[in-house]
Amino acid sequence: MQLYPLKIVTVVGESVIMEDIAERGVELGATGYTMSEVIGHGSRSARNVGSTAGGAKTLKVEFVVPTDVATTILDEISHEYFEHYAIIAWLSDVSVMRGEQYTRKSGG
Amino acid sequence: MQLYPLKIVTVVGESVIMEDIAERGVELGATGYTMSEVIGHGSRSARNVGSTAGGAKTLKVEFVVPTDVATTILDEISHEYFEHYAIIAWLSDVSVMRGEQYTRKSGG
Amino acid sequence: MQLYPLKIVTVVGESVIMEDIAERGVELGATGYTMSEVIGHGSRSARNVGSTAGGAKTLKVEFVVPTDVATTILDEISHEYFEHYAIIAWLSDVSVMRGEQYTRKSGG
Amino acid sequence: MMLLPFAVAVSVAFAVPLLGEASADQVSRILVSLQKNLLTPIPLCFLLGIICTRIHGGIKIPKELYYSIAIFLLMSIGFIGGHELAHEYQAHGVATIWKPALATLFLGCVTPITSFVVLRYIGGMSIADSAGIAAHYGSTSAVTYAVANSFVEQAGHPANSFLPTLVTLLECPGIAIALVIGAALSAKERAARAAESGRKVKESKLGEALYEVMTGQSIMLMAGLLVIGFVSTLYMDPKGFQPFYDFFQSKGMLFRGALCIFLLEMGLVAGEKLGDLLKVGPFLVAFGILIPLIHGFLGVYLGHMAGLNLGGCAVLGAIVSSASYIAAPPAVRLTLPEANPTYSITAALAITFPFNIAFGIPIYFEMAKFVGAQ
Amino acid sequence: MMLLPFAVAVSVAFAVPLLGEASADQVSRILVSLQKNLLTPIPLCFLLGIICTRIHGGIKIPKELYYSIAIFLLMSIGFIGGHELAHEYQAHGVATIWKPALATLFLGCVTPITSFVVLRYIGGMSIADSAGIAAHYGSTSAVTYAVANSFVEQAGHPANSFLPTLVTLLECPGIAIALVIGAALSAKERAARAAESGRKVKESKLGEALYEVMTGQSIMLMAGLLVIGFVSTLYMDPKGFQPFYDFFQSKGMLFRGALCIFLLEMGLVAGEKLGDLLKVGPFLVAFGILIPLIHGFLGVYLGHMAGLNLGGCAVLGAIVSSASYIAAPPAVRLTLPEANPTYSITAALAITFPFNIAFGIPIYFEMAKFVGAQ
Amino acid sequence: MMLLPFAVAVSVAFAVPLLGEASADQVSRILVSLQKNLLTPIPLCFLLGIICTRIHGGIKIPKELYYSIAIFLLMSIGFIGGHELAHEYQAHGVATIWKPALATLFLGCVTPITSFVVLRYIGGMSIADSAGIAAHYGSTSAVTYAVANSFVEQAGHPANSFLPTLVTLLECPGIAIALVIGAALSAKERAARAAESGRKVKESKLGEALYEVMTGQSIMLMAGLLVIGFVSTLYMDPKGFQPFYDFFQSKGMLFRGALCIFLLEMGLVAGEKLGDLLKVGPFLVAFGILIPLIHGFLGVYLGHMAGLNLGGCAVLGAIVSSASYIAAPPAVRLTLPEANPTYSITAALAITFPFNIAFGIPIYFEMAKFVGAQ
Ligand SMILES: Nc1ncnc2c1ncn2[C@@H]1O[C@H](COP(=O)(O)O)[C@@H](O)[C@H]1O
Ligand SMILES: Nc1ncnc2c1ncn2[C@@H]1O[C@H](COP(=O)(O)O)[C@@H](O)[C@H]1O
Ligand SMILES: Nc1ncnc2c1ncn2[C@@H]1O[C@H](COP(=O)(O)O)[C@@H](O)[C@H]1O
Ligand code: NA
Ligand code: NA
Ligand code: NA
Repeated sequence: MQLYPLKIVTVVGESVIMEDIAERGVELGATGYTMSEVIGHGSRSARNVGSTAGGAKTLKVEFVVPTDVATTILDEISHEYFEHYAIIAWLSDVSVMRGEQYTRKSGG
Repeated sequence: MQLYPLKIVTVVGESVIMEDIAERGVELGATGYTMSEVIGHGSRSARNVGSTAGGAKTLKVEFVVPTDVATTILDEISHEYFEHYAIIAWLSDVSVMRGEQYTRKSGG
Repeated sequence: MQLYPLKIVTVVGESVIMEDIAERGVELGATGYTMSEVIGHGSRSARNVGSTAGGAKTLKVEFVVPTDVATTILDEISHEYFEHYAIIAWLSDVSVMRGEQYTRKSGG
Repeated sequence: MMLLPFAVAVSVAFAVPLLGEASADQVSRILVSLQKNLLTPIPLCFLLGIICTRIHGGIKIPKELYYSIAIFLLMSIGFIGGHELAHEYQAHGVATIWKPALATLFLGCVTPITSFVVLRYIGGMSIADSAGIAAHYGSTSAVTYAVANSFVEQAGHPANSFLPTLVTLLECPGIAIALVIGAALSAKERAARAAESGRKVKESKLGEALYEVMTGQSIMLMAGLLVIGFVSTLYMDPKGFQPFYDFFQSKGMLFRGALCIFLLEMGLVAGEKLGDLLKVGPFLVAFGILIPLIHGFLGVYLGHMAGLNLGGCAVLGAIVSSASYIAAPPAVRLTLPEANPTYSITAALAITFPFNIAFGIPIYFEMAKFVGAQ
Repeated sequence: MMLLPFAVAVSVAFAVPLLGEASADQVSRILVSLQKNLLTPIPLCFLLGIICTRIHGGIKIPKELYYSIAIFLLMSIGFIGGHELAHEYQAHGVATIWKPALATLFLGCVTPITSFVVLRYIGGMSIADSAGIAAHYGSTSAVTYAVANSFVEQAGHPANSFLPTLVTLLECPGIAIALVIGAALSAKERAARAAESGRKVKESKLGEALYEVMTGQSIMLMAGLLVIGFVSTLYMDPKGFQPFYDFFQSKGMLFRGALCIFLLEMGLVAGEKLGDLLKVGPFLVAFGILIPLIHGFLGVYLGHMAGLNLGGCAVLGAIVSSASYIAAPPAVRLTLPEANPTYSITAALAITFPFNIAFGIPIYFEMAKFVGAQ
Repeated sequence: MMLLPFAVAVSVAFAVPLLGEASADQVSRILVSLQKNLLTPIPLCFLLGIICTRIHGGIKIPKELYYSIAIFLLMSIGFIGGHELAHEYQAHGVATIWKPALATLFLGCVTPITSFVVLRYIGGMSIADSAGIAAHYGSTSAVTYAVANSFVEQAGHPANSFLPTLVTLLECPGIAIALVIGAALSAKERAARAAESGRKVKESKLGEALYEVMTGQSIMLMAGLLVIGFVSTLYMDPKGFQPFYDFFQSKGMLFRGALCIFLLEMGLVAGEKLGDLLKVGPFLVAFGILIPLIHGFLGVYLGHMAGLNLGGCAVLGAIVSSASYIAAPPAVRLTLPEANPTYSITAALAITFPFNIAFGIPIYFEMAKFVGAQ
């Protein structure tokens, strides 16, 4: 079994933008993503219009990617969404099983 | 884009106490939290009264915080809840986008 | 409060196999697991038969375990499931509160 | 309190025939009653749930459906309760209601105490466990009410119209009393332990937990809709009121059908808890069957004294005997964390609830005939 | 547009009696109407929801139940709308419908503009906030329609059969117009800011957002089921059609009952937003009450001109006055991210919606009588 | 097996008119039947779902609602089935039932084999893919049953009362037989591959998967409620039984209404799978239309031999022709992981299901007339 050092980019934010972000991540080089519904509380979470009747909709999306793709994704999010939307994003180190196949576009 | 080294405290436990824990984390210095519903299995998970009819309710909560706040939160949880409740908690390292704004009360 | 260095094995995959994997993890030495429902997109996610009417069912399962158990679990998954099923798995480092109790079978 | 020995005697007298040693007539009456009850969709759905879990079958009720049905049942009980109460009130003022209400409150105060005493001093359980279980048996189960009410209606003896009001009254006091007993008696222990560990005594969550019980979903929905049903019965014209009545009325198809699905899910869960019967031991199994019989008889008897009709006595018996498994568990978990929830939940859900659904309700009905209710 | 001052005057005249300074007769008529409306299950469930949130009570409606009810209500409005439209069409062709339809489209274009002008030039709010709120008030709320429709039915004056068609027409234009205004006026600002930051101007999401509004759940379900109801009324034999009619028909128990649970959840949410009333300030509170009165009167008046009956005028008033809180918020959030959603959602959900449910609908009904609708 | 060529011939004869080359009379009869079927809410809701997905519209049915409706439909089919079976049994014992039951079991064994043979030897697909798809077509779709049953009722020819019992019988055997074929034929391949990789042969999950099919949600709910409906029909008094009947009965509004919402969701999903039609290629598209016609005719013919009435033959044809998309997929995925689920699910859900809903059911109805069923 080969373990491959990669990064995980985790983004948590209001629902209106998270599908865009997931697709953007794939465009920028991620081979996929894993998304889940969470309940979020933060400094700007009142902005989340998902929280009208029917419940708080905050989404978390994770991308397993090489370092350069991680940086590109974070950069994009930081510039496009951070100012006006309730969002948080972070990077962590992981060792991925058969990880070479998640580096598809890493040269981009 | 600035990445800022911070900690994530992750707590997974039975539902009756998790809202308290989330609020306590904010009192102790976290600027927010991200909570999600999970299905848990552990040594004491039978204690989870959420698992009466209507389904297993275990919750996970994550705090992105500076090291000192992380320690304080874990300390509190360890003393207040670990003995009697089904709960697990861990700490990991992350690099947070525009992370300086999640250090609000870190001096406390 | 004692923090104990352990690993987290995270597995994300199609629903038909994830309960097996959770049980297998416990057999191989994990003291428990935390599972959650996610929405997954990857190179093989079309294989996920959960995605017939009723919605996409991808599951994520996390095991907090010592290094050797982590390796055993990943090895097993890599050989038993990776070929035919939509699945991704990774390893990360964590410091676990009162972590000694999650090492039950670590000698195995 | 001098009723208790009497209640025990009668309960046993009623339990005994079940074991096959009584007059042929009584046995056959009870058996007919049992069959009438057992071979109907509601208990059969419960049984299907148990069977499915035991054979690892694949039925999965989404928990949102379960919660939705719970909401509907509670609203329905409240709304129709308020509607009937309005009629009763218009006809008789509070004349017919105040005595049963008092009796119910009295039973809400007595049953947690009898439970606690039996568990602690006969069963030798810990303070926390005894108080925790007592909190469950001091409160009530709205679904047991719904099933009992269906039973007496099908038997042609509908209960007095204000029974839902009594369910609402019975929800809280028992939990409160048991938790206060538990907190008071275990305060010393805690203090000692805290001193030892060198940390300050944790503030108890008792107040918070009690507030949560009193403003919990069950009470808010039942009492809230009771008021709504009452007010709109008084002020709306009947034609406008009709569709709401049709939606909520308990004789209707929606209520019974929803109960079937609900009981199916409860069977699925009870089936899982059956595995815990060995863990909780024979004392708790006996407790989960005998205490309901005793409390049930108390309910039937006091109900009769307070003027309830045959159906009303039987239903009051059923709700007094039943144990809460929705409001009580989280309150106990927060206030008495040392208590082991496996005990209380197994007793309430895997012993008393099925016992009541299958055997208890027809027995309370026979008890009600026995005390002379009509 | 010359209607506006007139509308303002009449609205105020209708609002004033509420403050207690009008002719005894008018006051008492309105009060009776209010009581008839207020003491019914639908607004009372809304109130229960608000109370529950304010006292931190435990009612939790699973969001899947809420969404399911929303789906049912939208399908129901559409299906019955299509059915009635088919009858109307068979009887009169488009003769009775085209005028009200035009009036509705006209109102859908005017109301976002009046809202924007008031917010920007009287309220002094930012372009983004003004346009964002205007998008909400330019669209409509299907639940307000459902409640208004129930009200006029209970009052014995059912609305014209094609009102659901008008709801569908009113959903989109207002959002589109407000967003276009907002995008156009703020384009300059954005360009300047982008230049400053040295990054290229983000492409606006306007087109995408408008497409999402026009193919959103509300429109797809209402318009889709409208067509289905229309077609199957024309082609099915009535006996086969009956069960579908029974399931969806708005007079029936399912629709009213579902509305109760829906309003309960809306009360729970509105209760939370009440805390934001202080944040949004007195101007927005006044706006959230007065603009609906003005738009409501416009709706009633133009509805009357277009030949609607008494119930129809009142319902048109209600839907024109109401603010969207389902389709508009995400569209605004995507297109005008600088707008603070707390303003628009608090106004729509915590001010205008409760105002309409409790007071607005009976007032529009009186307005409709006042303009002579029958 | 000698029936097969005949079945093929007749099926084609029935398929051909659709292509416009048959006697005017037959064509017009089928067209009327089609219109009667197509312009009704159930297929129209399916169509709405497809359209919505194709234009990226916003309809979202919460999956909990979908599951809840599935549970209701299965319980309902079972319960009413049991009720009718009890009447049939009381009137005729097993005299009328055993032949259709045997015919159904026979069809459950034949259809997976015909499917496998066609896929493997005509289509040249892999063993795993052939067996996987065969498992889907050997089983049945309860929703197709429900729609077919609605169709024949609306056509004034209700099916024999014990058809739901036949649905239950048809669920499992086909899956079991196909999986056993697949496992047996691919065992050698696996062994070779395992030897190569140097790891021991994985134990097959066949036993486990078959057990999961036989105790899966569909079977447990349908068979369980069938027994419950049977028993309570025999033992309850009719008045007490009525509300349960009203809740579950398939003629009623709840069942039809729930079907509409269910089909809407299925349309949403089928719309997505339409994109995969290109991937699966023309052979599978033809297979997904022609095999149902052949199996459908076999069902109609044997049903007629076994004494079913006109509606009954048509419904048996529909369920035999239909492909499972609930029970089969996970069983196949576990047992034959090399099979590509895109093939089987696209065929079952995006080809055969819509074909049956829109065209198949009226065609089986005409076939039933053709073979002389009454
Ligand atoms: N300190 C934190 N720890 C964990 N999650 C956070 C934190 N702050 C914010 N979040 C998450 O990020 C979302 C947006 O945060 P904000 O932009 O601060 O409103 C919230 O809804 C939370 O889910
Ligand atoms: N080894 C483990 N790995 C991952 N999650 C665990 C583990 N042990 C326990 N958990 C989680 O922590 C919760 C409480 O665990 P416990 O206190 O052991 O019953 C469980 O419900 C699981 O969700
Ligand atoms: N690059 C990725 N980042 C995060 N999650 C992924 C990634 N690739 C795949 N996944 C997850 O793993 C599951 C299976 O992936 P796959 O085997 O590539 O179809 C998907 O459904 C996703 O939830
Ligand atoms: Na009790
Ligand atoms: Na409006
Ligand atoms: Na089949």
